Amino acid sequence: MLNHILSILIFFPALAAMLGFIIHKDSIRAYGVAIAAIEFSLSLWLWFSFDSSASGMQFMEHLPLVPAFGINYILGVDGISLFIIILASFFTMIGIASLTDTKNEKNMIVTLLFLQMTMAGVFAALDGIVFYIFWELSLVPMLYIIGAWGGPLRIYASVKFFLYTFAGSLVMLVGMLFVAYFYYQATGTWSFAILDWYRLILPESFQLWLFAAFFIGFAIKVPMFPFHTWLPYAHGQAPTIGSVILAAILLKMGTYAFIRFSLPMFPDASVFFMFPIAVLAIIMVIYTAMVAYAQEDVKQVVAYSSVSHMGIIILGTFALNVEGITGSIFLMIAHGVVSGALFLLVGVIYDRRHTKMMNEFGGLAHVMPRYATIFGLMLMASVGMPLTINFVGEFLSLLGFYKQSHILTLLAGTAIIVGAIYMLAAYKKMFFGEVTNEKNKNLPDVSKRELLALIPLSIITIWLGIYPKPILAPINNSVESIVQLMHDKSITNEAKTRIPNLVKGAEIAKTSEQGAH
Amino acid sequence: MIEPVNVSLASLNLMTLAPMLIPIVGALLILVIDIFKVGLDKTLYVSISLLFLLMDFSALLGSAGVFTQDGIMMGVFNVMLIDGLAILSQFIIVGASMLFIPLALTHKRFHEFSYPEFFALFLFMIAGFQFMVATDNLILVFVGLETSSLALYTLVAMHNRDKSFEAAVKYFTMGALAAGFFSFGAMVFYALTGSVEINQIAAVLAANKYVDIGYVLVGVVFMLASFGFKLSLVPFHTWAPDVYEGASASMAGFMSIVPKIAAFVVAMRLFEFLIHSGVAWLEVVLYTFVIVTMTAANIWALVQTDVKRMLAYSSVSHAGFVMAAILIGTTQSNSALFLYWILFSFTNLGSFSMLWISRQKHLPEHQRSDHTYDKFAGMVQTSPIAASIMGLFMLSLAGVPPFALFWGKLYLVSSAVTGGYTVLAFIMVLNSAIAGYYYLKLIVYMFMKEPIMGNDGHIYVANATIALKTIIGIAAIGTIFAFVTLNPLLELITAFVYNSGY
Amino acid sequence: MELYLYLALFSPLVGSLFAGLFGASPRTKIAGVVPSLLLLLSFVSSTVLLIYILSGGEKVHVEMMTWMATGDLYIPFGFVVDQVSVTMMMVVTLVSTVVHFYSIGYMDHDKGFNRFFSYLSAFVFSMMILIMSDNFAGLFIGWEGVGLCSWLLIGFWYHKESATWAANEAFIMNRIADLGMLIGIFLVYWNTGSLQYDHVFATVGALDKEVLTWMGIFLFIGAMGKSAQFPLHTWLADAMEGPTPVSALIHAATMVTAGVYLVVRANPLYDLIPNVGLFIASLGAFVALFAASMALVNRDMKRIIAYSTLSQLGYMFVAAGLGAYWVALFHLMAHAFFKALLFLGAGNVMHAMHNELDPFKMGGLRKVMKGTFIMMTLASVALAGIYPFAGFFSKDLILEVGFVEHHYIIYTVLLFTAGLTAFYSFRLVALIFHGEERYKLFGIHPHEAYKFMLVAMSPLLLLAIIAGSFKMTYFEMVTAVLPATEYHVHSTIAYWIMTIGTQLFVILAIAFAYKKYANNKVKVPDGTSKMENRLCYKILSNQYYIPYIYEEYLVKPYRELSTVFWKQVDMKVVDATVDGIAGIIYAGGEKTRVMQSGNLSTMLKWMVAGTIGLLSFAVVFGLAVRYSGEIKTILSGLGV
Amino acid sequence: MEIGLNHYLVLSTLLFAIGLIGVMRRKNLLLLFFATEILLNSVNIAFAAISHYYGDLTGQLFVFFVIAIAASEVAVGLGLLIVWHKRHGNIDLDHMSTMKG
Repeated sequence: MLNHILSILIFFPALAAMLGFIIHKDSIRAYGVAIAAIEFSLSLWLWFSFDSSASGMQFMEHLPLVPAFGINYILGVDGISLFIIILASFFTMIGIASLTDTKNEKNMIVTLLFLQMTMAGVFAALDGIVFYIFWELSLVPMLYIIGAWGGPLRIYASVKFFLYTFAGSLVMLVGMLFVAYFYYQATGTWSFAILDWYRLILPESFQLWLFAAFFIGFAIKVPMFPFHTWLPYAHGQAPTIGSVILAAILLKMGTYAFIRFSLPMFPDASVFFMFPIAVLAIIMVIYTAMVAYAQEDVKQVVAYSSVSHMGIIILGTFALNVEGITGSIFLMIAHGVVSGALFLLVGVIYDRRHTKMMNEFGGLAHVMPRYATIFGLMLMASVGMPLTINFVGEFLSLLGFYKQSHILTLLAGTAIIVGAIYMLAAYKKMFFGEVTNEKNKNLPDVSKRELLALIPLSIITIWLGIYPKPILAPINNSVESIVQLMHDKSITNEAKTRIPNLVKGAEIAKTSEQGAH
Repeated sequence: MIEPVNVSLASLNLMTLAPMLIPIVGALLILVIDIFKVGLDKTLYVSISLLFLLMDFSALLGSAGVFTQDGIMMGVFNVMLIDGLAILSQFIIVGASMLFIPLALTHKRFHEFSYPEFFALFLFMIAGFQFMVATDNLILVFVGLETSSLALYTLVAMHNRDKSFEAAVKYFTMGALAAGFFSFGAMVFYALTGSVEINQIAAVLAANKYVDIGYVLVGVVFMLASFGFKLSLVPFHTWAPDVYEGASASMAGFMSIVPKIAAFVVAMRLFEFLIHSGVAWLEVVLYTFVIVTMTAANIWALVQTDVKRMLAYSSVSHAGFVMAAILIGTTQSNSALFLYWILFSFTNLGSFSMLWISRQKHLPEHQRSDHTYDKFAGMVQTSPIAASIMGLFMLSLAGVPPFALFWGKLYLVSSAVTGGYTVLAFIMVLNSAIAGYYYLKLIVYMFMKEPIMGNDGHIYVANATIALKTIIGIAAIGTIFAFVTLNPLLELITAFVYNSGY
Repeated sequence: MELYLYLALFSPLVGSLFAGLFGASPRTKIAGVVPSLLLLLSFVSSTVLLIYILSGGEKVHVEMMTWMATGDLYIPFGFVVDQVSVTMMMVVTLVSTVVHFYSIGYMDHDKGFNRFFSYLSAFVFSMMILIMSDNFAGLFIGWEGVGLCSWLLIGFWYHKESATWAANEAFIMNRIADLGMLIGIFLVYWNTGSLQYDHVFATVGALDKEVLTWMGIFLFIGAMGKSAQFPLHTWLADAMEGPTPVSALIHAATMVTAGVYLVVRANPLYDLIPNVGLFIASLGAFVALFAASMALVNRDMKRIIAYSTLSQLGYMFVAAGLGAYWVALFHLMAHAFFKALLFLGAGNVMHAMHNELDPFKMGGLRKVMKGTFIMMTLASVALAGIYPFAGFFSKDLILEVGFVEHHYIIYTVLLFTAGLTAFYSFRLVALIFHGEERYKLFGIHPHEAYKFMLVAMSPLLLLAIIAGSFKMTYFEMVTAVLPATEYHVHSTIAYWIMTIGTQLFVILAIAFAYKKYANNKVKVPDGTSKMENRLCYKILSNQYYIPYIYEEYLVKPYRELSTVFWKQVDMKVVDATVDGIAGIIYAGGEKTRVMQSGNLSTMLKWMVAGTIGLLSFAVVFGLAVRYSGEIKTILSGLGV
Repeated sequence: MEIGLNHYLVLSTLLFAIGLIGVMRRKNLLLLFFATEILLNSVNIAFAAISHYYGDLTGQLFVFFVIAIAASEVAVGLGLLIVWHKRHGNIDLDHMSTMKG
């Protein structure tokens, strides 16, 4: 079974979703929770059987799909993808468990299970086309979730979300076709296998164009400034569960893809574009943080804060060294946990008041102390308080990028300031002061069901903040191999110097050799 | 004294005619039956048609077998040309027709199906298309083209509604003009080369090194205009939306697939040798046609309020998309054309069939057309499965993986990439993105809006019978599981196309 | 010894969690008593460690577990108890134990009693991490942790707008500085390859001077925030919105001195960059004077003490900047005792006066609050630096450092500031405890605090008096790790002149303060007196208009810019572009759909037009091919 | 003046042009059909001439097919026209635009 665990992880929820159609309405939630729990335990099992000391792909599966055109069904996980898969199944589980009364609950749960399939697929795929399939397919359930259960502007938001991402990824698809063609030219066979592509050394000019093509697809997904405007709408209109999964997992696809595709395939282009991208990332950090500060809707604050945090992730990725990339991957997980939790928290108050406007609230700390506490914890995690999960990622990402540019890191570091500004302002508006609005006087505190989702997230937030090693170590191993690959593949001198060589011995040997001459 | 013509039957190679003769025989049989007994049920005629089409299909399988062994066959005074293109396109023509003919078995009674002539004409039309693709000779192309077109005009008109007649008249008139263009084009080529066989024309033109390039281009212009009409390239497309709207949904679906593949094959035979001979003019013009057709049809589809009309424009856009294959002109692109069209036929037939089963006998008072978007609002609440299937077809048309059309797009765009048409590749995918909007619009209506017309969901399946449902099921399965058959299909198509010298 | 280390470190955490358990329940004494006792345990453990260190023990170094490890980066949770950290531990645990016990009385009637103790103990825990960590990252944990607790505690009365505002201000301002700190840490890591103090300070000598300078500057920026140095000082005065014990513990004794601690801790680094040191010292001297000047006219009891704290922090930085790290640390310690005492006394007064903070509305309280009166007077005496109180030993030493190091300007500034310190301290004492009982006008009936609160304060009182006598013991101890420079004015006569001169100057200032404010003529100012309308009074009482400038030129523009970014840029430019592209495409469809007029005649015309278009293009092309030779000649003639 | 191939071709082209103009200008369906007939027959002339010029029968073969097809076209066209006239009482193109956009 372990040989096919990835396929099981991907298709089990989809099959279960199909069966879900025949389950009776009343028991669908129990069914959904059960399926998601099984899925989650499977993903945990994956973790336990994962060899943390190995850096390569594990649990590889290989099945020819269209061999004539080099498309194969190849799966595998390494330290980079493993934890995002676990996170995805985790969020699906608590998302279904914490679902508050929704109309058409059955459709919702079935859709979520389909979404889980696509999420697992994206992160486990090792073939460009299979990756692309899941990548695109993930749009559909999310489109439905936003469009069917969203707010008043839901259709605009969902269509915008779909088309924007769709357009971007089509450009990326052309990029993939080019890479496959170059591979064909180099070897005489078609292949879309990512691991094959890794072996391809392209001239710098090709790399630049291809990098740009991939970049558009990924940047829209992330979303990077200036492609980010779909996100506030999507988040603003989506139901709680939609926002949670969107923020926690779907956005991570973009940053993950940068690490999976752009960096190892185009090391020289990565170096070439490092500074422009870093500038964009900094704009994301500062500008969106300021926009977040101006918001009146608490959910939009969290939405824009997501963009802001994604900026740090991008920055860490383009640090192009082990510290930065490891940090950015960790931050993906961290941001998933924290922003997911924040969206859940916003959902809690939305369920009670059916508004997300901050000026409707105030003094909630009096009436909902437990809620205020958990919100406070997540807030602190979001602003990167040490010993919370976010700090580890942000610290490592910035630390990594500092190696590349001091001044840009300084600018990006303002994240910790501007982040605190909007978050604290929002918290103050909602929780502090006297209860002025009559409607808020008798709000019930968080219920047991809500705690069911929030407590585990709080525990993870602190536990991984204090002891990130179980996650950090496997990530580190895989990242080291990628960085080494990039160093070995790079052509230009600049790339060779910017991307560290991890094989210390070789370097020493080389210098001594030079000394001998 | 003229020598008596002495022709051995073997040299005629009548085998090559067999696939065309079978539907003709079927059509005649239907007419004969009608002479003896009037008012037989349509199921009989459907079965007969299906039977003959099946026979046709097996005959094609036979030809395919021969082709794989012996290569290209000529027959009947070298008029017939059975190569890979002919066989593949005939497979598509006959296969799609087989899927189409059971759509006559509707729940509601429709005027045209009560006439046996409908089925006879249909089979004649199929034969016409088959002739069109299985020859190199412009005369036979013309005959095939007109046989099928005249039958098709009649079939459209037989739907017996005001709009159908209007559509038929429009289609017919423009078709007549196109026929004029075709014959004029053929005349120019004949004048230049003294031959009406495409390979002869190519040979003569190559031999005199295209000295009369200006006149060649005149011929090409008229051919382009003629096939532009058939393939609905902008600005020769204007009939398409009106005819699709006027015809019954099933007929519209048929029209979006079968006539076009026939025209594509002829266009491929006719234009590719010119492109390969370095006629830059044609390359520029085709490039323009491809882009304009894709884009313009897309933006017109955006603003439609009727689903069928939207699908009409979408078909136009798809035709433009596929036209790129002819422009690129590599083995990969030509294979991509067939692959794309096979996958497209499943999906498009499916989506038109979905419209067909939701077709009411009479147009309700407040409805301007049969299939407005409003009609589909909130469909998921009353008939979730139908809505899901329709959504599936829409996603496939939009090119969302892993559904059928995605693979076609993938391969076609890839051929653009390998053929060196980078910009074209990007324009193609961006057009797919624009197209996403109008397909999504239907999904939005079905899944995200509240029902507007206050119905119980019956209207979505008003016309449904087991037969129709089966066809839709086949289309749906074909759409979802396309990737399973993709590899053998691709290998087969590539081999056929390659061995035909394209 | 490791056991004691862990006890000292983690018992506050246990206390915090324990009190946190009661967070949502109504107040219960046990939530206050248990954390206090646990802190006592922590204090005792610290004492054990101190004795161990004093008796010549090796420093205690433990590595609990790995925190982060990736690439070459390795950060453990490591803790070290050496001479420096044990000093800080003693200060922190002692003051916090006192404050905890005191708070049991002070917060007696507060709804958030349990919560308060949870926060307070959490603060102590963070502070212990800060001082005990053996690496910069651990320091940063504590650094941010105390910031968080400070935020929680300043905003403890979250229903008050001013409190929450002050809390956010403090947090954000600290964050600005923390960025500097973070950058400093990055610099340290990329240049030394490690964040462990041992390793960093061992390799720091080999580094480029420029790198070291940047390192020193960025780390010091971090220190500036926590220690509220100019220009990041405004939060400290506003932080007085928090409960008074918090002010005593966090904003006087411990957290604000973290910056000094950092500089002391990083002494091997700062020793190498005397220029930065000089800058630190100069800034310290400036802040000392600057803060003292604002304290002169302020009418808020707690703010006066806060400015005094600020001023004293300036002294400490002077010492640290000039390389007299042990002196800085010594003053830090002495200051912690008397300043905490002063604050707790102020807390008693506030209690008595029903949270009235304006000393002009008090007066004559010595009759009802004898204990508090004595304590605050003695604490002020210590603050003023009168022999033989603690302040004399530590503060005069800093003056001597300035003199001996030949920084006479700094010396003069500090001397003058010492006079100001004495003046404002006793202005406060005089206004509160002497003169006419003005509070009666406001119908307040003051009463002395609980006896056990006074008892709790007494250790501080004792230390404020005698701490100076530990000077030599302390010196011998810390110089094991800090540079052991003794600062003596070489000429004995000069020394005596300086000492006695300083003392006289200070006493004169005190006398002046008493003369002006301890009489019965003091009125509650109503904005009409001549002094209040003077320009310099206005400048001082408005804190040099700095908060105003910040509000007007930083906060408001930021807010407005944010709105502009959202409403104008994001919605009207970025998003509008995206929607605009979609809109153009859609409008293109709407505009051109008339082409499909539905008229057969038009359709045919389109077809013919298309054909003719193609035809003309073909003709042009054909002609161009035929005459290509000629065209080329013409074009080349045109120079194309 | 001897009538050569070119004359036939020019005549054919002129007729074709007349046909095209007719196709564009006529609003009466019947006259429109006439125009299309002119189109086809103009081509016939050219085919016949070219066929003669080359001494090749293919062109004349084509002519016969064109004639046959033109005839069947007329049959279908007139059929449609009659039905339309029955239903609407006119054969004006301008009344034939219920579908558009």
